[in-house]
Amino acid sequence: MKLTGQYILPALPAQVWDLLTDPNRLAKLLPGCERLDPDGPDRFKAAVKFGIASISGKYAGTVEFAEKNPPNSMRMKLSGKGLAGFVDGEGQVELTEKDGQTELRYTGKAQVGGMIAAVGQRMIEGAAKKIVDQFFAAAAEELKKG
Amino acid sequence: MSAEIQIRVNGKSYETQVEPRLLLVDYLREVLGFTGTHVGCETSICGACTVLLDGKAVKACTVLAVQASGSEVTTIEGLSATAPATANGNGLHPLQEGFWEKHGLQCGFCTPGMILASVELLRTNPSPSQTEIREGLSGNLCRCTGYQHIVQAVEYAAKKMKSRKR
Amino acid sequence: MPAATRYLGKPLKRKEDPRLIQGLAHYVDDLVLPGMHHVAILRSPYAHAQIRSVDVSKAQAAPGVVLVLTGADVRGSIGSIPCAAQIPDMKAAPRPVLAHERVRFVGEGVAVVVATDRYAARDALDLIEVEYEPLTPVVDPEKAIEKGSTVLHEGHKDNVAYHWELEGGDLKAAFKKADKVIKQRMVNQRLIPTAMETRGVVADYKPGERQLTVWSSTQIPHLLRTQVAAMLDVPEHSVRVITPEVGGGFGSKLNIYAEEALAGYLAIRLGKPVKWIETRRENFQGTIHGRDQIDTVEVAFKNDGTILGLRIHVIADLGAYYQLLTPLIPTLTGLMASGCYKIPAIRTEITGVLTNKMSTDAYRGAGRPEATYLVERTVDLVAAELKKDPAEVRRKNFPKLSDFPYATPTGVIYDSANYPGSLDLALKLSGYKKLRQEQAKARKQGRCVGIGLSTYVEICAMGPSSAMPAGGWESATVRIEPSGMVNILTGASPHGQGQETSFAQLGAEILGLEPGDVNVIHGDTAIVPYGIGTFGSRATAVGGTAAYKALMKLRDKLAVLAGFLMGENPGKLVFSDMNIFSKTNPKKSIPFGEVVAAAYTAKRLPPNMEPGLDATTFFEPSNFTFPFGAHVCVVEIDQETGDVKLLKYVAVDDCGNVLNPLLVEGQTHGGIVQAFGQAMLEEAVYDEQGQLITGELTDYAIPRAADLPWMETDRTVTPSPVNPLGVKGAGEAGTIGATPALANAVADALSPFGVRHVDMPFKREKIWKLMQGVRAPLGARQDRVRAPLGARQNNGGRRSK
Amino acid sequence: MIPAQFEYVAPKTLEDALRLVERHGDEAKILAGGHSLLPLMKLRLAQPRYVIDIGRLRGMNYIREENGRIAIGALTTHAEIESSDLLRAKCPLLAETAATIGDIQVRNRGTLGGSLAHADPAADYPAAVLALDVEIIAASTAGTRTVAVGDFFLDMLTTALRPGEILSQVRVAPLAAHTGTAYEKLHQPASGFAIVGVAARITLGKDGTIEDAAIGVTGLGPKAFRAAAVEKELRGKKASDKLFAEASRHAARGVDPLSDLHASADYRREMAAVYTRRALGRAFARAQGKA
Repeated sequence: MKLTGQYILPALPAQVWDLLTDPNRLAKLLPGCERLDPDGPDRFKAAVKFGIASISGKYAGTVEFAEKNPPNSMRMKLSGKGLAGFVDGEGQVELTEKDGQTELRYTGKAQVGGMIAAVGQRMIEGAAKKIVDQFFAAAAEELKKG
Repeated sequence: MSAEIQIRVNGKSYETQVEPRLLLVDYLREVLGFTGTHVGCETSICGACTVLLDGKAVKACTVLAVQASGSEVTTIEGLSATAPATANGNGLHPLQEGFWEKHGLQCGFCTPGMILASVELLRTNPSPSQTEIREGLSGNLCRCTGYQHIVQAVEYAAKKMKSRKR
Repeated sequence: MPAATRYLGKPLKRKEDPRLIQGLAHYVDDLVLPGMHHVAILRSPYAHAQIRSVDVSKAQAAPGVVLVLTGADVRGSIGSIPCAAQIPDMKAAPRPVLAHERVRFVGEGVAVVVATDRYAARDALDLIEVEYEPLTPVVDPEKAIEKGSTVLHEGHKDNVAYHWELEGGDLKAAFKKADKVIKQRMVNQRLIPTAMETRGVVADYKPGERQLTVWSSTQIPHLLRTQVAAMLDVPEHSVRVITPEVGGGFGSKLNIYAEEALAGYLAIRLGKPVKWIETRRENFQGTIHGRDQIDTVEVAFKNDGTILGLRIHVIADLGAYYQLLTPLIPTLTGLMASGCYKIPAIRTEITGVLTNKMSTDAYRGAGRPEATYLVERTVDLVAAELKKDPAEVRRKNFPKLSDFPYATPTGVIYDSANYPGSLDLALKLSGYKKLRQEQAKARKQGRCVGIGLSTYVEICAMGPSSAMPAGGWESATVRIEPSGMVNILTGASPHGQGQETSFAQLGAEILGLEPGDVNVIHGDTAIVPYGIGTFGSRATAVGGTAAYKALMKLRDKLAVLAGFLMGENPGKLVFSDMNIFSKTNPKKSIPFGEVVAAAYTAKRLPPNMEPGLDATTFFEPSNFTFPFGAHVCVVEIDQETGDVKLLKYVAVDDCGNVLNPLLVEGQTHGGIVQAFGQAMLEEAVYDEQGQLITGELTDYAIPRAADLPWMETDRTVTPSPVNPLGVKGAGEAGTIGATPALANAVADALSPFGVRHVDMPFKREKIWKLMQGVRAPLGARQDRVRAPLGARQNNGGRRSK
Repeated sequence: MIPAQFEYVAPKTLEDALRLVERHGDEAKILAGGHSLLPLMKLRLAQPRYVIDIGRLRGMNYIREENGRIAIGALTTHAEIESSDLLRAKCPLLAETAATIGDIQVRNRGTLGGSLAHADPAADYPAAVLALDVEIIAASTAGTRTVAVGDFFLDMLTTALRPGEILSQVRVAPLAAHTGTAYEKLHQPASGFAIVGVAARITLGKDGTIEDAAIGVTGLGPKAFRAAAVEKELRGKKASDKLFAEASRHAARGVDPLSDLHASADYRREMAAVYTRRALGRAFARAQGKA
């Protein structure tokens, strides 16, 4: 599954960068994130309780940053595993300044396996979009707070 | 975690302590031993688990036994007037007869559900056209017959049931 | 077969039905044994991964759990899954019953839980912790054989399982002589057999008797016994396999599966009966798949439509491991590449490829639908290229009646046929000429209508033992009991085909009894002599013949005895109406029961006659049989949505003589509808990571009643010379003959859009896309009020009153 | 497929049910007919600690006229809606839509309230209730409130129902004069869900101009929506096949269609236009008193 999108975030790229790479603040933005603990350089262990309405489950996974080029671009790797299956995602995040705000573009691929792949076909893409939207909406909120 | 349920199945009452998560189809098959109700897909697509719940066809794989408490269930075993029917077929329900007469089954696995869904169909539409039969059975999959003989079996039963009423 | 018959060839109602229509039959899941435990299997969510660790401690401690085992725990105790197919230079790809070290497809078993309760077994699966290290999945078979691809199996240098070639005739000359050559790639997609009953096993071990009984939903009880005994390393005579009622197979139960050996192992180890019932998702992920070939065909032909040669290359996706016949199936495509045509030169080259998917194996038709599809599509391509009627191009290439038995360049000998006869009848029944006129009219009105033909031949009645990995004969024992009741024991264990009825008809006919007097027993290795099983449309032609021969042996013995008792020449007796009559003096007769009783009381027997009435035959056929037929259909495509509607279907099949036409009709209908499924709906889809995303019946569509029109079926009868019954077999004709007819109709419908070929399944979006960007070549506007073309939609014009 | 364990409660009155829903919060799921929730629980994608079975609540299963509107109890099954004479006469769109859901066995169990509250992006009802401008009544221990359907569907599987609320009733206005409705659906061949489903309602003026038009679309995006752009193109114009065809092209405007195994986003977008046109054509014919 390919994921692409763009968001305007109400802060300068440097501030957005700080937010995205600060595990403590990031943990608050990731939907359902219960814990985000360092696990090596630019790598974090995550415990996420994720749900949309009736569908919910706990996932254990990792978040990784690579090819960091502050405050312009980086690669983000996400992986999670739970009873319902696993999710692996990798994408490129680009930040550019636009009128004192940041335009964030991401392009990536996500792979879903296990039960959710076998039965969740018609929901997966919608769910992925929803999570990403939630994440950036939360990021925008956080940045507004300054 | 358990709940007490009271169900009438094929005319007989049962009171059982069950786990709330117990599916009606598992209750019928595994607790009461009515194994004529089959499990084919578990996703309420194939209709092999069709039973009559208070006279209406439902897919027993997607009903909890606790939901059926206080209700009346008819399975394939309870459909014939004198279950089991005699060797020459006396006592068979007209639909059972139709499936036999018209070779409406091969492996037989979908057949109980197919027959009970047909009971529902003829209850609401006693003289269905072939198109209506095909559409009325859209909740039941058969991999053997190609459906044509099933359509004829239902036609046979419809005719027979009408003539009986007269 | 006798000319005038009482039961044979008659549409008798089935004897097996009363129990099935009343819910009184017993499938595996209906069996309950005292103290029975339940088995659940944890399966890999990864297509390709290294297993780093498996922690079963939490599961083992869960309530109700009796035992949890991993692949490492059982690897020394249970042999790997057997493959009976041998192809020269084939690489080995055996599958362990539970994966250890590495998993190679989504759904491969990793650990097994035994619990006292089915729900508890399922709960415990969630408590097993497996750490996987994902490896690159190999999904696309064409990429799998490219250099540098990840290799599935240790010790292999690449993912090519084997190369197989078959060539007959002078191909070079054929292509040199040709006026034209067409090349076309065709994909025969991966299918999921989807028997309505999933697989299931119950196993019980009696330590005192050292007897393991395995109840399994299988098409091959005896082969299963031999193989399970070998996998568990126990003597074969200590294993008994029973097939209870089997809820459909279609080839998917013509196999030896991990769970059959596992259940046996667990029953022995625990000393408790165990039951494992496959879930539908397990069935989709872990029961064999069918087809999955990428075929490239080049055809050399003359301007008059004469086909001179075929060059075929097949890439066969075998999946990750071999099941029982996995590597063999594609070779049947090569064997049947001549279709029902006289093609002087044919070369087939097959590359078997290993990928991170479930194994492919025999699915209804098994290799022959692929052959028929590529040949029949090719004939239509030739017709389209030459702007000739496809019926004429077919006729042009049929062998003459005097050519039979006809030896193809692929090395098989077609037993008997009348291809023009079945084509003519199909054209007549369908009103083909008129259909073409109506099609032309419809096109002018802007409607997208297609007519499809297929003429097919299939190889059936598997078969002579020389051509079969585990023997091609079949057994039958006939026992006439002292009361005069007859038991026929057949090794061809059925699963819906109705042998209990058709073999009873045979017995009643031969012995002059009622079908109710003849009982058919099958599917119990402790009772029935060793048999091969029901598959490859063989049950009647091979199993039925075995029963016929055993019946004849007893009839002959009874005739001698009756003659002795009556003082009549045994050669001049007739068996009829429960009596044995003198041909010369019909008033002279003796009751059948009296003769039987005499055989058992043994007080007045002819000299040297043994008492009792019991005969066993192992029938070895001299050749395969080759049923054939012609199908015609009409489809209409909704240009706005791409939706393909089947409007009309006519099938003329020739399966030789028939024992019960009702059963043959049922087989034909079912086969056609399964072909419809392949053509229109079905496709097992793995994504690029090897996830099976058609994982349940909520995403894998099989035909429903409302998808189909009334099917008109008829038969011609060309008896087979291969067996004394003259039967050929009817189980697979539908899936073989119908798929190309449907595909040809869709290609015909799309031809005004410049489409030459489109791969199955004809899903709406795919068809819709082909019509986009092409200016509607047909009349402009779509009329929503449609005159019925070729009449008979769904209700077939036969509205009930 | 076996659900994980849960505690089961089957309240007898709505008041009891509301108290339970309030007490257990998001640890509880509400079970009506079970045809949305049980499949998820069997897959263990949903593992609620409590299941509150409202299927036994009395007085939640009805279709009746109240103050000039038709009130439908949340526990009314699809089959009951499909076969209701009252609905067939005065609000045929709901009956027509119900008849396209799943199969008869599913329609005998599944409920209107359950389906709406679940808000499956491919469910059929959402298109119809949007086109009908229904009101949704949500009950809680604090009383009831009315939610306009336009505010009800928020996102995939997400509605405006608040924690502690139970959808208790749907209210719909009877069909106005010179009004026609239709539901057209492209079904997913395996599950029967809507790849695209379009419900149309058209009211004609005396001169044949379109006085009002409402189009509900389901299956296309994460939630069902009103095709406002199509409606705008239609209002005040003289109905014709050409107008319907042109207006329908805007059916997917502003929506980012879903893409899955069964239909790409492009195909869904195109089919939204086709099915909108077809629904409009049929609704128009009915508004004229034909068909």
